Amino acid sequence: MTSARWRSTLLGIAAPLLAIALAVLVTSLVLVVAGDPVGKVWQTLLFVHSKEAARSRAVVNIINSATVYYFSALAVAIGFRMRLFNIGVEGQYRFAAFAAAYLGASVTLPKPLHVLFVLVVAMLAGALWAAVPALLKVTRGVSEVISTIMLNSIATALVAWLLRKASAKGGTSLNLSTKTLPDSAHVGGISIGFLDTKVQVYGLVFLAVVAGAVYWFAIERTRFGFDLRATGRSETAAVASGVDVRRMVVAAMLLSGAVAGLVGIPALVGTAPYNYSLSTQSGLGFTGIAIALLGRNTALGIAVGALLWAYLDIAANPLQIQAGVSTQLVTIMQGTIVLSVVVAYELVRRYRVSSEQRRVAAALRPGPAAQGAAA
Amino acid sequence: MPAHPSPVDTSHPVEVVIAAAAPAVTLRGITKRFPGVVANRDIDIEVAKGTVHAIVGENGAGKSTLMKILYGMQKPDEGTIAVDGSEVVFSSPADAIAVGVGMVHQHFMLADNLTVLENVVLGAERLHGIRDAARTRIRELSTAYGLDIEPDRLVEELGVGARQRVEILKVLYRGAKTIILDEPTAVLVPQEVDELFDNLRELKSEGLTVVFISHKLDEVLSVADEITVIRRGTTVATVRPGEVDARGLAELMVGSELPSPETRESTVTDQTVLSLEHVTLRAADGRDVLSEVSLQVRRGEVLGIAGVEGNGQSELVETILGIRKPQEGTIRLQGEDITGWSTRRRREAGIGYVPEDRHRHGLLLEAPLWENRVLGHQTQRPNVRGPLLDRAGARRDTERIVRDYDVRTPGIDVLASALSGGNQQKLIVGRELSGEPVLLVAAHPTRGVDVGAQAQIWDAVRDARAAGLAVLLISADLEELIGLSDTLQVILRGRLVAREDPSRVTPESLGASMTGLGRGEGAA
Amino acid sequence: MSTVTDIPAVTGRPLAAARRPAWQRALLALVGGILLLSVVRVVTGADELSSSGTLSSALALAVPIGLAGLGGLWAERAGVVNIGLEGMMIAGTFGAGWMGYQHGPWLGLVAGIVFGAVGGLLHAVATVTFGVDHIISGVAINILGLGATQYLADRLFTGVEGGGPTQSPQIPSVSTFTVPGTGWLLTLEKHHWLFVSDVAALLRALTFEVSWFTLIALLLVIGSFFVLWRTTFGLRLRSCGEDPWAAESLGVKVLRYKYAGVVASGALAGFAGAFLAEVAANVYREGQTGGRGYIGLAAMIFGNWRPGGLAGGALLFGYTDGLQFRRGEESVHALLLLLAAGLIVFGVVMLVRRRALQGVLSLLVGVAVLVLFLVTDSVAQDFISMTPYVATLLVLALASQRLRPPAADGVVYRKGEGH
Amino acid sequence: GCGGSSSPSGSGAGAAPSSGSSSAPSTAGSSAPSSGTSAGGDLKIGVAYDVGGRGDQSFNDAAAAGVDKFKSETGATVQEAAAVNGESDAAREERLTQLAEGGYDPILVVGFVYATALSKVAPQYPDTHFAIVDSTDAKGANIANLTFAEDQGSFLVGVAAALKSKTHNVGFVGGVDTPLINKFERGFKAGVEAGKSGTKVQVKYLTQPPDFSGFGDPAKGKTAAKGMYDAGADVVFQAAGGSGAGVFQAAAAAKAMAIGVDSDQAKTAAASVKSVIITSMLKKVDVASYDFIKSVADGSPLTGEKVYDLKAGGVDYATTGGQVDDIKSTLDDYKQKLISGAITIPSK
Ligand SMILES: Nc1ncnc2c1ncn2[C@@H]1O[C@H](COP(=O)(O)OP(=O)(O)OP(=O)(O)O)[C@@H](O)[C@H]1O
Ligand SMILES: Nc1ncnc2c1ncn2[C@@H]1O[C@H](COP(=O)(O)OP(=O)(O)OP(=O)(O)O)[C@@H](O)[C@H]1O
Ligand SMILES: [Mg+2]
Ligand SMILES: [Mg+2]
Repeated sequence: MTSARWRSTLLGIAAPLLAIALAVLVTSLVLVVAGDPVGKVWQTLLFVHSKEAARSRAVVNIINSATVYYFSALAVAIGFRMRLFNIGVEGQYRFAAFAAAYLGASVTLPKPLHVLFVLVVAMLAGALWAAVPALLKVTRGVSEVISTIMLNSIATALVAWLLRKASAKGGTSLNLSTKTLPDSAHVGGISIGFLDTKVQVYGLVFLAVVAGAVYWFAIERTRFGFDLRATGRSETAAVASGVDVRRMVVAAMLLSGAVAGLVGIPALVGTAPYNYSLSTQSGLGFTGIAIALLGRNTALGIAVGALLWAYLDIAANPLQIQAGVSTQLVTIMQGTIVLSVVVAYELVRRYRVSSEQRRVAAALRPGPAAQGAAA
Repeated sequence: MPAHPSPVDTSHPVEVVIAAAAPAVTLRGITKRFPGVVANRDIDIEVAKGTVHAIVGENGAGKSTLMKILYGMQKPDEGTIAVDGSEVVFSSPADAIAVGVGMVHQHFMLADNLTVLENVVLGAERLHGIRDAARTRIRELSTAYGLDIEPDRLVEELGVGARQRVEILKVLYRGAKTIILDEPTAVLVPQEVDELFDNLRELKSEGLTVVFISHKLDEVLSVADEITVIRRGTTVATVRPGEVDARGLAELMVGSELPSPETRESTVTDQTVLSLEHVTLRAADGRDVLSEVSLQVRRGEVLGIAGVEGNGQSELVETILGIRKPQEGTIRLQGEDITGWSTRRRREAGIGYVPEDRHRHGLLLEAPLWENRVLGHQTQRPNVRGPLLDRAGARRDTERIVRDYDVRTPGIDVLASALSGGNQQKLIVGRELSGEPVLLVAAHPTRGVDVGAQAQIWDAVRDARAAGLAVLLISADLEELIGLSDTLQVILRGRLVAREDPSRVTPESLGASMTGLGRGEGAA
Repeated sequence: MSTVTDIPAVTGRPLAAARRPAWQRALLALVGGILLLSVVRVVTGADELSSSGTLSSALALAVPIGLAGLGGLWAERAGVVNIGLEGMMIAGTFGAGWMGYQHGPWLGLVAGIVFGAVGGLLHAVATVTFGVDHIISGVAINILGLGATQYLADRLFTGVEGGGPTQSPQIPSVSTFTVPGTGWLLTLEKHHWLFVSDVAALLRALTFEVSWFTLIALLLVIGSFFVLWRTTFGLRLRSCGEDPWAAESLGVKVLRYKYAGVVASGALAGFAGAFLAEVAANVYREGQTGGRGYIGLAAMIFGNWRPGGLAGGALLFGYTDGLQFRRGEESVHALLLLLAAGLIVFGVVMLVRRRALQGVLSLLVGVAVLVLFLVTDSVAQDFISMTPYVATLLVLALASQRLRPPAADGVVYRKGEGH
Repeated sequence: GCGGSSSPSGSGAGAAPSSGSSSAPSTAGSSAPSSGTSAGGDLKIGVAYDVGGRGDQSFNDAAAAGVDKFKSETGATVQEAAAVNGESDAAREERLTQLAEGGYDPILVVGFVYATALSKVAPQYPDTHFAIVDSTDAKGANIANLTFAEDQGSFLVGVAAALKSKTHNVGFVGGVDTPLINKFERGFKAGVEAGKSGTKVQVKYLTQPPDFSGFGDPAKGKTAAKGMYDAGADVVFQAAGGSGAGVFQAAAAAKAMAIGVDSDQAKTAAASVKSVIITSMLKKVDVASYDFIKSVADGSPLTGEKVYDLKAGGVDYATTGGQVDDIKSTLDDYKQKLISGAITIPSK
């Protein structure tokens, strides 16, 4: 048994390693074909020649980016676990970030409450925006794929309009932004002692960790999670087992939207300029889909995926500045990694099956004791 | 070409008498391994031309796997296949079809959203095209073999019997000379079985060869010319019907007695557990699917519902389970009106459910066995504690079910999809009888289950009934229905049309009243 | 026991034979639609609602979406979900730009198709050969399509006269055709008569300066229907999307058909890209697809995985999208009347069917929209850009949706491992 | 990002600017060996572009042209990096930090989206000279804010449009509905009103932020312009970046007039549409960037707000093709009035 366990751990590690090897190979090939400096690129990507300070900054930036990605991917994963395809995280988080920034700046509250208020507003707003496709699906049977795609664009127009109405900017500024959140709504950053940098990790990184833990627990250990997964695996069987699928659709969508609402918050309350503006990060919802899939919709897998993604994003700058290679290489690598990971898992799966068959064949030889259906 | 058995083969207890002509099919030394399981081990079978050759064996014995190998769907790890005396290697069913082998799978191989015509011509378009010529040919075949198939219907509109006939038509359309039927009778009523057997005899008389799998041993004895018994993946005997009776065959298979479904003494009480009052269910287009159904099941009673498939049984079951909401009428459980209750609440109140389609309604095929133990009992001990799953409790109880119901599996962490059909069924029955249900709604509880396991399931149902369980039983196996039921009702086109006394009715007369021809006492 | 004979059978539906054939229903819907639109146009005086300009814009905007949707159709009918349409479309715009500026629009089209097909091939290798989850592969292809074309554009267009890392040099125009002797249609249209002028406008949009690519695209819709529903090849391909194990059991080489479907899908998405680069514009431009691949996917679902339906979805989107560019404030305002009418009718229908909540809600919203229409006389710029998205959602919400995706759509199929 | 865009978020933009970008080898990040010897030859210039970067045929390119000009005169070293679509402030900050850390000085920052990042980075490198194009949001002793009076330039082409229009109906196509492009619109409208009172102005923005695809979607540009021409306009001014090509196409198809933006597009647009471009609103980012670098090289670095308006020669209208020659005197009249302050354009 122990040797079998060994084998399975080994195979478990084999898949990601194989994936990375594949991705490195393909990317190097692209570089060679395009005539870019392969060695230099890899050295840059691994921060080989970077200054200590740059490396430290990179670590912090990776953690920060990953935090944001994590919420987004988690939001997507909640839907995926029951085969609900929420492409609308993009619209949900932007709507929520705006609402939280705007309402957060218009109330006066003591410190911890104010932060809580911002978080609650964000989650409610995200859930509200997600409620539309949920209700359309359960009452009118509208596919959530269509409705969320449409609602992303509607959110864009709506938020653009609201932002124009609410903008505190004026004069010569060419930006639009909500009012700055007061100090009481800020969440201080965390300095990591041994890292030589002034850049700080978002205070809300803990919220991401908590969200991941709650997600894992809720999905794997609770009745609700069981119902959710059962619905994803077989809707018909879930219905027969007493799951109210419509209610699950609404619940999953609202939860997904609430988590999506958090996507914009770490940056909003964690760093200047503490507002929502035209330069606020966009596109996170789509990144979330890729990362959720990369992480196979598990809490830990998504965390690894988010860190990897963030790492490549962060590497884009030195790649341009130090290696002189266009940043699109990073996009190509990200795409390649997503494919490599899944292909690697499939190859390992096939290997596992065939080696299992060989094992059975070998076990059969000794004698009639090993006969039979159960091996 | 080795048309005769190799001298190495001496393991057959009963030697096959080899006909003068080359056998239709010869399988030699077939071995097939799956992860964790050896499905076939060194199998030897020879099927003579123009005969009906039956293959019997326990659930998971490896019958379906063997047939899939013969049909080119799976590659054997070892061994050879010869058709008409010449050795062949199949890399896909196309190769098998090309040498005249056709197969009817038990889990229908039909695309629901395509028409009968499309399903039939698929892959054989070169014969008569895909339009009028093909339609004509299908009508011809349908008439010639009395299959009663309308080519332009969507398959999803067909009942199981009709689907079975479409499957047979598919094989005939391709002009197969050797036809494999994997449990073709499991879903048929006796009349349909008879018709099928008439067809088989007709095919045989035209020189075709039929390979036939079934768990119903008397059927096998009545139709087969030769019977091969498979146990635990390997051939243990080949016999002729005259040489052995059902009991002997069962002993060859499992080494146990042929059980009977008869219920001994009545345990019926006068406490009503389930009652339906004038329940009417309408389809989306406004037609009645169930009309004015009233019935009662009492503690300790098994109420059997007889009927040809597609007459509202599924809808009745789903209405009782709360999956469908009736437009009119009341449903009561132990006196309480549960008409408005959700499925979850009904199941919590003690309704167990063995669904007719285990793959769609009974299992999470991609989940391990222990999670399947939880399914349908997500709110009950030992699966959960409050809102949390109790993994240890669920696992322990799954192991109990595997032990008590003899589910043949390498462990409780394998996926449900890796179990053979019969073993999946045993798991479901075990699960639904756990946790002391007050009512069991069972649709075809022993479908596809071997004789040994069937007996275990019957015993389990009887024991639970004696302990006060009320059972609503739906089955296409009329022996089972008559044997287990305390009361029998016949459903026809959504209505309960007759009440029969199980102690007096015969399968034949019951079958007649199911098709609306028989005479019984009128019932509302 | 004599009562049973007159009870209808439970299985089986009301026979389809009682209904009109599909083309008749489509024609009826078309005439009804035009009439309705015409009435609203006359009532509101918003002539752009059915001007030939609006309709030809609608067509031009609908073609790339429809082609992408058609791409989705081919893949999903073969059982492979293709969310990578956007990436394949991007590849198509690049191919068209790269080949088109050097060798003219027709070779550009070929290159666009080939580039899209390469994307499809990659998707096929991942999903069919390696059994990778279809969504993952599609997402990866979208990322790769974006990254690879940007990388290549940077390499190939930089320093070329008129080109740069984000755009190709100018591509020569695709020629158009005009049916001769149809000038009177314009005259008729200008009269703004009820129905007659609208039909004239429609005919003019279809006969005046129509790009050859548009014509090919229309033929592809019809051709796809013919190939998928009327040929052996199509039957086999669809069977792979409905039940690959059944198909396999009849000797259909499922993998081969899945490959064919997915590669064709990529080719069609590539065509969509080429259309964007060569007809809708005259250059390849980074980001030019602007999410149209996703909209195409939505159109395909909207159209219930059928060519006619998806064409309808694409046209609806194209029409409402085009309308916002045609005196949008006024035209979209006129649409409000249409919407109010739709909601009120829907509300009444729901009430008749005794679905009180939905009925009342719909009536209330309908009346509110009507009031909004009456008290305002234009829609603010800010909201006009939402028109196609809101319209699509509303149509979906009001139309009863009986979606029927191919039964094995998105299911990972492995040879010989069916249940 | 999938539904997003990849277009300049900073400015409505046009084709390649006049000064020398097409001749310069424009591989991002190239650091050509110094050949010149004049003052500034040892300068290490850092440039952070907005999305699209060098070669976007838009205002990034205009900035690049100024840098190239300086480089060819002096042989200075140049290090460039471009923004990624929809990225975070942290990513922008990191880009600027890397340039500053690498010893690049001066550092030219293109686009208002960098404002937040710059206001964090600049104080950390007090000895480095920064300039930001199109923003006054980031202030500091070592920051120059290079902004343009786009409204003034747009005013002039607005006058031209009004005078050239025979239908008294003109159009404005904005790429993305941002304050920057709104500024073009305001100036244009005021100019049209001044040129011929009562002239109708149709306005359409292609997308709403943060969907910046409106700067790179010629299909939408074409549809919008066609709609305007069909509705009676005969001149359309585009401030829509890459989408502008579609506007020109529509103009050519309608045999009507169009006005370019940022650079002299009658020179750089495709041959088939050159003749429809009667003038262009020039926004001379190349001049501003050159000026800034030069000021650092000369030892008197620019800081604070520097507005490139008509007076400073930062904006203007183009005369290529001679189609506005007949009204040149009127236009120049207005130019003087704008410079003198006799005419002001409302800022809202
Ligand atoms: N594709 C597969 N992967 C793994 N195991 C399989 C597969 N197919 C069959 N098996 C296993 O092989 C054994 C034989 O299965 P098979 O279906 O041939 O049995 P059977 O005789 O048809 O049983 P039943 O009477 O229940 O239909 C079973 O233990 C089954 O679990
Ligand atoms: N890919 C697979 N992985 C694991 N198990 C599989 C796989 N394919 C089939 N099986 C299982 O192996 C068994 C053999 O499959 P088969 O189609 O022959 O069903 P069957 O034994 O005929 O079932 P039934 O008794 O209901 O007719 C089935 O129970 C099936 O679920
Ligand atoms: Mg079997
Ligand atoms: Mg079986």
